[in-house]
Amino acid sequence: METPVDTSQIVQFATLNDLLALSRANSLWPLTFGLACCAIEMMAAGGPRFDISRFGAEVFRPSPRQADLMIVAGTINKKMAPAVKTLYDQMLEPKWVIAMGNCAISGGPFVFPGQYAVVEGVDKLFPVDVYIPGCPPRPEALIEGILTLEQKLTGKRRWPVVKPPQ
Amino acid sequence: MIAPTDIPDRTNLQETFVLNLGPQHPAAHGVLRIKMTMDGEYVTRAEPIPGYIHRMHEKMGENRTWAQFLPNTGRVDYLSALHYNHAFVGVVERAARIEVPPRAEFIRVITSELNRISSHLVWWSAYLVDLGGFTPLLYAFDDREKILDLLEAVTGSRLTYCYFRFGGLCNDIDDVFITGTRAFVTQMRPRLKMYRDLVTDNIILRKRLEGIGPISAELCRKYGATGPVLRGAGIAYDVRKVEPYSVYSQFDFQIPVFPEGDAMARYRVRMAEMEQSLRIIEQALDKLPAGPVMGKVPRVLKLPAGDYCYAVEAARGRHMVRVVSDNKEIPYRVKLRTPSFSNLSLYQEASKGMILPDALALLGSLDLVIPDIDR
Amino acid sequence: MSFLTAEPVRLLLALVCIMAFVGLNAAYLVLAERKGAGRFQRRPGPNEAGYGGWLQPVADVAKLLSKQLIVPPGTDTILFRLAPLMVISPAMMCLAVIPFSQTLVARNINVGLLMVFSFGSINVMAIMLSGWASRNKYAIISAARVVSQNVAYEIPMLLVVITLLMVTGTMNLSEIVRQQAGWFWHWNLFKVWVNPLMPVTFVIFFICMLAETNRAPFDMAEAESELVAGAFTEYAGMGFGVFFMAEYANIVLGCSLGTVLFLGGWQSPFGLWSGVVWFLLKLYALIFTVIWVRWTFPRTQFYNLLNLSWKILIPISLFTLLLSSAMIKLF
Amino acid sequence: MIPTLEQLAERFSRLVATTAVLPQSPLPVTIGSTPAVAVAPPVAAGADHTIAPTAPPPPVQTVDYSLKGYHLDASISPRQVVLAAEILDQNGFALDTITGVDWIAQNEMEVVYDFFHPLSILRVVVRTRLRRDQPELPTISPVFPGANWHERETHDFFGIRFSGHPDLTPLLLPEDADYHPLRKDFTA
Repeated sequence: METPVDTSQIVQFATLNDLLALSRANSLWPLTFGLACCAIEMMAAGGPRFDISRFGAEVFRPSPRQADLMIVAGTINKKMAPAVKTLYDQMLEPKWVIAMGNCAISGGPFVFPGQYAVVEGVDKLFPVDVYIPGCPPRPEALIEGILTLEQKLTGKRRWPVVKPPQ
Repeated sequence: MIAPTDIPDRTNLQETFVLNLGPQHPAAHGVLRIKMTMDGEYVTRAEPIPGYIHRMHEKMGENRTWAQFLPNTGRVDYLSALHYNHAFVGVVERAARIEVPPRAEFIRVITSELNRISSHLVWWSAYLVDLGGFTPLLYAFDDREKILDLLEAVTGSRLTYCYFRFGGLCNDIDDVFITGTRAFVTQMRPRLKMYRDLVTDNIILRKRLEGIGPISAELCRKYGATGPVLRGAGIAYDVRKVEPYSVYSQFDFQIPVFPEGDAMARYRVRMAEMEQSLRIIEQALDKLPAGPVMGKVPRVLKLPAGDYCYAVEAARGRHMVRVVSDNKEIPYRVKLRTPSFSNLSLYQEASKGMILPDALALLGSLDLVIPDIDR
Repeated sequence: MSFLTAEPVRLLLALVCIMAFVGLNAAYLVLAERKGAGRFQRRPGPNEAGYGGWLQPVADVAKLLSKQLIVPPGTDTILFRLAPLMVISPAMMCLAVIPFSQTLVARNINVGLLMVFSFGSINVMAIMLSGWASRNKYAIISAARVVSQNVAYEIPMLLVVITLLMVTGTMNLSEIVRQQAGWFWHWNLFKVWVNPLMPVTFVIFFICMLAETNRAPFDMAEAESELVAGAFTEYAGMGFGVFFMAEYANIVLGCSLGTVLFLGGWQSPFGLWSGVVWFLLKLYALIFTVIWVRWTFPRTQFYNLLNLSWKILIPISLFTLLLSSAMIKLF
Repeated sequence: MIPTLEQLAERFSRLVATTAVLPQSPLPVTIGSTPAVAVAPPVAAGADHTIAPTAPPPPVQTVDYSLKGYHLDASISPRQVVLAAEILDQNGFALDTITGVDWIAQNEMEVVYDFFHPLSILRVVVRTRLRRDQPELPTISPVFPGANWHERETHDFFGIRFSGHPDLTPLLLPEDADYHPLRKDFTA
């Protein structure tokens, strides 16, 4: 029996793929989905001072079918976890996940011996592309997370990284 | 506008369906779930199902020292974190009989009132989004950023503050904060007037809200609803006046009361409260005494056995902390009585027979923060 | 080049042009809306994709085209796929009879106005189908709303147009524009000596146009905070993109119609240099107003919406109709 | 409408002095000690109070608001909570909260009802104690409909059953939760 040929090595749409990646990176529509405190900072990131619309990411879609990006902004508890998983499954490929805040990364401050309610990190449920630490992260951090995700898609960094002065 | 009495009684019809609103829904303000039994667009029964963001705050209280629980309070109702800080430090100070320097109390009032304004601004913007007007959100967040700049400079965080300490504050305020706050107060007054002219007096908004979701004072009492919900029903109940805590008794301010009990009354209460908060901030800045901001606190804090209560007026209503101590370093029991919990519990009764958009207008007018319900 | 004048070729060319016009307009009106919203809300709006954000629609369309295509389980597959086509094609058909200038009209027919209104009504059915086919409760509520809303607003709209027809005496859109030649007071909007309520009819027309295109403050179909995404909740990728495009195509159509009927079409306001530029200027001014209204007002409540139509707009438009006929009879 | 503290204290003293319960009370007898006054002593009485009190403090006492945060502290029998709620309802009180405390050392559960008056500064705490292995008491949700959710929450966290409650399903915990996390012997 022949092994199937890996066509991706033979047939490539390099330019088209690059263009698609560029398009997707410039049009990340997030799901309107706030869980807790971080959701307020997510709203603030859409506000006039930070304005994620500059990167084409302000089109918050309430329906998971139309969203490309799930920003998990807040604590996920065990009652909520099936709903979050369903939302992720309802989103269509290609889709990305940003874990915003410590709770979404690891359960954050709500993890202690004997805890009974919190899912310790959204990556226990589905794969995560970018983690944004903070409790809650500042809106700038969310923008940085989106830029990082764009870098992951296109391989190029949109703005040079600003190194904080030592 | 259709008065609720015009709506035919449809509760006995059989052709209903269940609309599962949430836990992810734009009007749910987070993860509230409402199981709505609908007859067409009429809501025959709306049962809120909270618990999707239950974060074990009360269990955590029994797992850590008094001081270690303080950051948790800022995350219960993240929009009015300082009030929750205040309630918890208040109950510990009451139990341990810690004296708080007057300067600290004044700064607590100033920062709390700033926090109240920012909380109401978020409510206002989110409510207008519920009602389909998106632009006010951006204006309100613009103003809110100014408050956050001020508060961030003294507290170190933008949202989930942990600024108050047992016996005082962790930082004193500086002149930059004082001048900045004064500038903010003068900036905010014309903005509030602009919001009144542009949004509150808009005919579409008034038609949308007037007479919608009537909640009587008796219903509020039976369900323990407080805050703007109760004041929008005509009862001048405000913990700052009725059970004065901190130095609130030294200020001259009014409690906005609107007797109509509809969504518009609750709306107007909150808009008027922002103006009153500005007044309090101005007076507190004028009267601000000099001195230390931290009192004498024992190194190892043990509360005498017994139970203690402390109530504050949070942005959403009466917030009470009840702690039970057994003379140890960690609390025996911490109970957080949160306003959103009681305010939401009357929703099932108040929303009967409304149509869906009105039911959501009522839900938004209760000003819910979901972790505040679920804790 | 004589084959270009052959009628079928000309028609084909015109159709391609219209499709390009609708497509480009839809894409760039979305950008204009997003940039405009940014202006109204004190923020820059999309400005990173390309110079000043000009490539934003390209990115959006490419992304939507490359999204996974699904038909959710339990839906009516045929209707689900048909609905987006049905919503966009009537708008394109209607643009075929809109005269952009004296010569720039795909098909100058005598019953142009009638055709616009008959095709325009298909739009409602398409949204209803999408709501029905989606097998989603929010979608079906939205579909029911759209139908009652459109039925309610079709009536005052038609009454207003009949009033206008009495004044013009023709259904040929080019002819209607030609009658408005001269200075701007010859536009139907200002013909107060024919009917003193002419400006009122234009306002009614504009309100009805907003309601018919499901734009804020009458966006009952896609009431985000109530019905998630309304009839389009289950649509993804380009299926949703087509609905998005159709919304803007319908706005273009409605505003074109308003321009032709009331604002003198391609006629310049002072009788000189008439041409397509004037048509586009008036068209985009109207579209800008539509965007402006959306970002200024909150959504109306559904019953207020119906009350507005049945209790206010229809009586007023009936009165204007009566007045118009009386004035024409008397003078 | 606004009662004075003395009137209330007197009214509650009369309540605890009797063994009156609601005649239609559906509560099965679960309490060990029959006379109502002799229910287990309240926890919080004074500053000198310890966990194992030597002399039981009076069941109804007025306390210093500035020290405790409430004015009247009434310890009553579990079967009298509906009567107590009715007294407070008639006097215009509103329900603040209901909560439980797990006194595992004494093998008891305490249920604490907080009330506030919307028109005056008057806070009343009503508390009652139950046997830990059989925590059951009547619901006050017919008197205060708002108690519905508070009782469901208390049932979630402590497993205290409120007999006659219309819907004692988990409120904050998942629908299928069978654990009571705020019990002191709870392990995840």
